[in-house]
Amino acid sequence: MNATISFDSVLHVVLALVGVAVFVGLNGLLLVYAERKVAGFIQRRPGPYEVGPQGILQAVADALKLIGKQLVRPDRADPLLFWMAPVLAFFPVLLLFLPLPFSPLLTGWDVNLGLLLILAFAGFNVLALLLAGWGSNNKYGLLGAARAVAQSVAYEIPLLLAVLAIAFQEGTLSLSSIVATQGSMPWQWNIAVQPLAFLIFLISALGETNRAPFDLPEAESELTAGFHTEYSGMGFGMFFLAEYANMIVACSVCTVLFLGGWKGPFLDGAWWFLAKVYALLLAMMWFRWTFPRVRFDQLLNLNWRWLLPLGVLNLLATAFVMKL
Amino acid sequence: MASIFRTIADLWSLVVGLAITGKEFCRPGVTVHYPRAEVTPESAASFRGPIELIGLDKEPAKPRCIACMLCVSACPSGCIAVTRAPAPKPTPEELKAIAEAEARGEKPKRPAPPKAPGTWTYDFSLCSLCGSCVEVCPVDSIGFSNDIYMVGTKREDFVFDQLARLARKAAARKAEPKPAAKPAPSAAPEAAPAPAASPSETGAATPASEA
Amino acid sequence: MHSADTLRSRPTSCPAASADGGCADDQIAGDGYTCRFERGARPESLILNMGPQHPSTHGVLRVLLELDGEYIVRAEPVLGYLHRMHEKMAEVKNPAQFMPNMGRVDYLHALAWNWAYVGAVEKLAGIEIPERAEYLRVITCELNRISSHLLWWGAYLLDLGAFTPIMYAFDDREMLLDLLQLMTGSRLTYSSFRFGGVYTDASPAFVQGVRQFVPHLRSRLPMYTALVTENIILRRRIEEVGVIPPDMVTRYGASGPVARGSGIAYDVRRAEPYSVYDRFDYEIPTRAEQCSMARYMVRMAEIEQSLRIIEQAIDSLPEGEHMHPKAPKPSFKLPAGESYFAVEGARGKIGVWIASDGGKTPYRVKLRAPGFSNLALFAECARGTLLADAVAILGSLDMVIPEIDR
Amino acid sequence: MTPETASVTPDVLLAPLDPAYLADENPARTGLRWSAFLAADALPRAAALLLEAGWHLEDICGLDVREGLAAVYHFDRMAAPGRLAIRVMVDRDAPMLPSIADIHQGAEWHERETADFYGIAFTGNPNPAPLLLPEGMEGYPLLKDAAARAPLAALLAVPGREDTVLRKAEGFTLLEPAEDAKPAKAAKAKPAAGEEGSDNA
Repeated sequence: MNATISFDSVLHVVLALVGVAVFVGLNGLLLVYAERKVAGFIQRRPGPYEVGPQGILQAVADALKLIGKQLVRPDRADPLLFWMAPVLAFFPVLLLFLPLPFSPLLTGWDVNLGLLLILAFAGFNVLALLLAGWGSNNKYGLLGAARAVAQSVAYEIPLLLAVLAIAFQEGTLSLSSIVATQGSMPWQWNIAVQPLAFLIFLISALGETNRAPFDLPEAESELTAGFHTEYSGMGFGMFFLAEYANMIVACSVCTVLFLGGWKGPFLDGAWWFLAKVYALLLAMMWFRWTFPRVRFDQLLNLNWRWLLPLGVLNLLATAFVMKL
Repeated sequence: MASIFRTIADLWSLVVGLAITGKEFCRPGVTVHYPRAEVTPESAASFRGPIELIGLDKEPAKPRCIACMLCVSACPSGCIAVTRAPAPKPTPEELKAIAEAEARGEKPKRPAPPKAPGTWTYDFSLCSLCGSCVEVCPVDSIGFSNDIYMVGTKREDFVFDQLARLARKAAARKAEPKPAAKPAPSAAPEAAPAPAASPSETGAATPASEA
Repeated sequence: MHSADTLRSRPTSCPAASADGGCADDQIAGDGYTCRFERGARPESLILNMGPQHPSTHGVLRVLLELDGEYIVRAEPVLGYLHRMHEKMAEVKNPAQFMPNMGRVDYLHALAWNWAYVGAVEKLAGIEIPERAEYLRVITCELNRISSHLLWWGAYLLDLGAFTPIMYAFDDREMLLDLLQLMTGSRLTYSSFRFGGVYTDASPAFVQGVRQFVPHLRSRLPMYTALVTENIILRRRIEEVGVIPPDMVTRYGASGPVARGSGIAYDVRRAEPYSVYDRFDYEIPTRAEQCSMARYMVRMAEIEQSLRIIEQAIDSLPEGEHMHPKAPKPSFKLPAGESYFAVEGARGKIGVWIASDGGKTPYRVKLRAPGFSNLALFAECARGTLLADAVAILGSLDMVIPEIDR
Repeated sequence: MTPETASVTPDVLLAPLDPAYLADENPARTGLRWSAFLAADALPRAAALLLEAGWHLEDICGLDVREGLAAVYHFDRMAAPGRLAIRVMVDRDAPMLPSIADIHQGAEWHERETADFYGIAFTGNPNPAPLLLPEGMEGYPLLKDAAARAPLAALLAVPGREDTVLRKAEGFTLLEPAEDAKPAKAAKAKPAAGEEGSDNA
């Protein structure tokens, strides 16, 4: 880390954190709305429609409702762990946005270990899910938490392997440098060089963010709501926001690593970055409303039997090519 | 090795699925958006909604019902309650005749109660819409309405005074065919435009005016 | 061996309950079923009450599970949350008055129950039915079977985590309900068969609607197959899961798609031919795999077979009355005697046994619900599977709780 | 189950159990193919023989009649359809029957249901808890008042049933019409039901 800690840089980070919080909040609303509209259109119904024109304020109304609701804690739940879990799920995610390069200028904290930072802080999420499941003293919650831990731990490995392949290739862990080395045209992006790593990353990201078809920690037809069975009001709201925030981070990292970040065929800028992130998010929603859920052992099998060996092979191949 | 290829082929099914949902995404919705769009009248026509009384051809505000009570006994849920209309008050001449008859020690000839219901209440909250009453009615005085969008906020909303309902409906129908013309100064006073009249008010819609 | 006394008194809510209703310390609090279940459980296992409010127990079924991790060591369904004592109601109402109940036993295939009861009464009282009514019964009952299978299909996919198929199924089902509304006046709890015929005659709109619907649904089925049946995730979820060997089918008296999914070509429409089913050309789909996928495939094939039956029936719909002129009045008295009438419902063999002493109301009516026997085998079938498999197995049995509890 | 066992009729199958009554019925009239009266203690043996021959249990119906309680077991075969009703009389004062749930596992729930409705105890049922009715509920809903009970014969032995009695033990009087069994009414209603009943058009 070469940045000397000055007042300026601290101010920059604080401002960035505020900006990120606003960004995450707004995106939470937007994505909830988008998710429901996508579901509606895929299922040939209008989706949210009544609150505001085309139901655009539905997410706001929902958020207000969640904020206004009483926070209920089950009688025998552990108060500390129970309330810590949603906080722990949500706030560390904000940090993950700091190193993301939205554009060459729009970066919260341009550190040369940005990738590492994201991967390190992403681990907090699983802790939060574990605490939520354990702390709520609910059997479904416990099963969900157990699933969450096994799933997160497993899927972090292929994720890392995919990321490592890019890091090998680029020789840096700074996200903005990774974008900088990619060209403007789609065939100059890393996805053209590393399609396998991209696929592994995408699937692992679905697993890491507990999105369908890998939404096993909360699989509602099996575990009612899994780890957040007992949460109401904003307790649930925080998990909800954290899930969407995690999705944005995962898609952002994917954009940076594989899709050329802020670069595009014309007019480079943050809007290219956002367009790619939202396209990936839409794809994630598309998956959710199309596929059935996998079974837990299949989820782990997919990881250990397919993604992990493929990731290692890919890494070896990358290393071999780089050596040449 | 073969299994690897098969797995890859299997994964194609996921792409096919995505293509289908993607295609459906672009097609227009199919839901009927209720307050803005309603089920077509043709579609509602065959719907068996809460039962209603059917009026006489000549006097649509008066039911064909002869208060035979067959529907009351046929109903599996006991949701129909009918009482006979009371006998009309004897006219002065009849009163005189009765008094004379009594004086003679004969059985006086009192005016017979009309073959018509005095009250006709129906509790839709108990009804299972089986149609037993419609089928047993000897004078075809009961039919299904096709009221699809009926709502209520309390149980009492679904206890209907059918005579009042019939009168309201008849009045509404009377007003309908000539909307341009000034509504006839209601032939019957109870046919006044009171669409949400309370049952008790319109209960007087069919006083035993036969006598 | 228990003495007669202890067996006659119903068990109290909890064998280990203290005076204030609480359980002993070493037992998890719960009602009698949980406490009884608790005994003999391994100390390290997890006792989980799945239901009565659970997204995939389809209503209010409760399943007590003993879990080792996510593996099911033991399962015990607990019924009765939707019990309405239809059999008692049958004893206090005359046959015509009991008919509305038949729309509410199995609300997904109400017309089959209509038919079972009407058939039993007609058999007992020797009531004849006009041919046109027989055809109309076949057509509406088969339409209803399709609507039941479509709803099952959507709900099953919901159990397996796919949210969209149920909406597509409802899209098609809505057309079916429109058609059935034309014939019966209702959209779900039909009470439209009558002793000696059917409630309404088929209108030209109905006949035309059915003719249009058959090719429409046929054209939709390939989409269902491509979206769901061939989906690799679905296949991996339900293939070789919940294997029910034929001997298990016999031991539990299971029927319908559960039996046919185990390779037993048993269908009441063939085994005890009733009405005019023997005039139509259709197949009894069976699968040899015995797993959940086999039951899935059987139901999907049955939709096609039902379409075939409807097509033939609507083409050969005879003219005539829809009610027999000598059909009895609703208040008629059942003659003394007994009769058992079985029909093939969407879930299997529906049987109605009526015993009458010639009084105003039947002396005893027994409703044989197919789901009751089908669900009974769940405990044995789910042993050793994963929790997610239990959901897949429950769904593949196609339960309708009101029918099971009656 | 082999094709040979599938063709064995219940009269041969149940012969070793010495049924008090066994009749060949007309399914067009009653939906039954055979009916039999068995002693309670012969029930498990009968169930085992039937299972071996490929029969499955359809349902168990309790019945409250003047002679006591009764249970009717309906069996059917998938390979060669035909319904068999096995009737067993139960003592009203000590209503007990042996359970067949260890043979036909599906019987467990049917027995528990019958226990709920009639208070018949099935000894040997693996889980004799209430099935459909709540725990601790008083009374048995399908039991009838003494005045409302009909004799068994009024239900099962109406004239014109056209069943061929294959076996009848000495002293088996359950199906003899009782004096006050309203036979006139039954007889009047029956002729309307011709050979071509409702069951096959």
